[in-house]
Amino acid sequence: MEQQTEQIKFDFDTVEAQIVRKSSDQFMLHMGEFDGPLDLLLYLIRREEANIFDIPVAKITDEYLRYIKLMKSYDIAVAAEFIVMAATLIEIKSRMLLPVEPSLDGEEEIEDPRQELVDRLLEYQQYKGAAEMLWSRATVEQAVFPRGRIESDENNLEVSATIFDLFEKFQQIIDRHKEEIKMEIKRDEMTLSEMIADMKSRLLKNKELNLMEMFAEMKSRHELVLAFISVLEIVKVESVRLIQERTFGDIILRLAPQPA
Amino acid sequence: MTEAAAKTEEVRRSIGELVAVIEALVYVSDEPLAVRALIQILQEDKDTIEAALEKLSAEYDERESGLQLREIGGGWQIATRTEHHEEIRELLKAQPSAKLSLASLETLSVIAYKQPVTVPEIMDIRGVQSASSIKTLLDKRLITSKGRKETVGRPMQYGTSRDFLIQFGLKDLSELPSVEDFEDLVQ
Amino acid sequence: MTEAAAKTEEVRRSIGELVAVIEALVYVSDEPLAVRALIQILQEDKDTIEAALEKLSAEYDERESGLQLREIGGGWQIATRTEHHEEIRELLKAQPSAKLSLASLETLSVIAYKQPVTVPEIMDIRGVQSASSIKTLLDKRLITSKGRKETVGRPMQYGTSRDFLIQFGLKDLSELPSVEDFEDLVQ
Repeated sequence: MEQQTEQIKFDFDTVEAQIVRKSSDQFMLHMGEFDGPLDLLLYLIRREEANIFDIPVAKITDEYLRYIKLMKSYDIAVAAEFIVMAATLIEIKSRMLLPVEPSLDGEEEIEDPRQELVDRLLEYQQYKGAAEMLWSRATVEQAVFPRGRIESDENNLEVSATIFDLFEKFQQIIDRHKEEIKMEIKRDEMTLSEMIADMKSRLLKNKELNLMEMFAEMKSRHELVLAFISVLEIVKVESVRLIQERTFGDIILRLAPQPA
Repeated sequence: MTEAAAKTEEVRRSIGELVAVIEALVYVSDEPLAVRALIQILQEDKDTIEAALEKLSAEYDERESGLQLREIGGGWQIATRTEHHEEIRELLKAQPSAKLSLASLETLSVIAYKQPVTVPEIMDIRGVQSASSIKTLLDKRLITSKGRKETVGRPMQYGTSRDFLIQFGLKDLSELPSVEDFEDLVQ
Repeated sequence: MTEAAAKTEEVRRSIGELVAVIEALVYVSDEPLAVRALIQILQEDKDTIEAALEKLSAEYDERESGLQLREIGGGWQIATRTEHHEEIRELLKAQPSAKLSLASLETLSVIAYKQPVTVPEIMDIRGVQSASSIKTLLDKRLITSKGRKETVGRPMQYGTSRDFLIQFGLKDLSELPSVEDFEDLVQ
């Protein structure tokens, strides 16, 4: 996941801005770690040392728009959410300029045009804080390790995938083959025993089989179904293990180590 | 305990024996072992089992073992202590696993505190599209679906999983600090 | 070793610390851990490591732990003691109950999405005999019979049970994830 980074300093006050070169023609702008318009707003408010309950809307709006312009000047697609927030800010700014109409009975409290935004910022800020807490907990947990494999783990052929995983997996394979099936021509089809024999010999040779890759090789729906059945058959009778390192990850069929 | 008292007991396990067999069972289990499972296998009552677990855990601490017995994700587990992570990584040739991005962590914190919560609700709080974070969190099994919300379109609701508790070192959700505590941290 | 020689060394681990880190390393290792590997990681000499292993092993014995540290196949490993094998067998028998084999999971998904469905119909979809999976699923009470189908031979129909809903955290069957739920996330 090594990203080639090219740091380019911006004259945007103290924002740590950098351009990350993802590939030769794909650039991404990182400015601080702004995760969205609320995040950027919080940053600007803090930089202005403004009180969140009394946001200087005019100033913050200008700064916010300056940031968007900067992104655009570098031909960086500005996410829709940033634009929506810009519109909101401009609207609040203009409402702040309107003279406050005196209320007739003096009872009704006139809501500050900033109130809704402030509430959102405050709520968002809490979750941002909670995210930092989770980050530090995860850091500590990463230094704690569970026990290594022991024998009793090995004789357990069962997998703890959910139906969702399997459904999804099979769906993927079928989807991938839809196109090929359209062009399918009649040809000598393999039998189940041929398929099992073929798979076994490949398994013996390579010690393991990536099922996703193998399914992808299948030329027809018929072969695909045969391959799927063969896997289930092999799992049932041979000492092999099905390994899936992550949910939705590839499933690997691996020869179990022979008892000495 | 007098000899007579000891004799009235059936071939019950002594507390020492109980601690030993619990240690063996927690060790063998490949997931945090629930007290419920221990009660069922050992046919002892909950208080006795819990007392034995506390005793065992204290023993690990007292002798400054390289291991610890801890409660996590609704069960008990033996795990290494943080102090030795460098040596362990060297042995396992393991890199620290990729951290979640800040965006995913934010999404996760919203889900953890607001569960069950739908995708649009998460988007409202974060102010950004969170679909790809949610996909990442599902892939890592940190979140799981929690039924549908009885509203227009019956959207899927999400909540945290047992793996979430385990990966973040939590006994249960009540161990999460209150979200209000974070109010002024970021200011 | 002379005092002078000892002093030239950097801040070395105490014997207690060494025992602790060795315990952690043996614990996380998938295979019996060779002394050679310990020497390499800990940068201690063979005698020191072996003395620490002996000490750790003696400690396990002395406190009558449910576990033991033993030398096997050219390496050291932590293992349970034979005394507790009966309880352990029971745990291992009970534990995988939440887990299903790949074949059973597949059968279960067919039943969940196609219910009520007969054995021949499941076989048609899966292309493989499913009798043993169906038995497993019945044993685990994840599925239940839903009467007979009024067709030749009046085959038994199956559907998912209440336990299925509970185990997969669903209120009712309409909460089963559909392809559409996923599409939103992948985009």
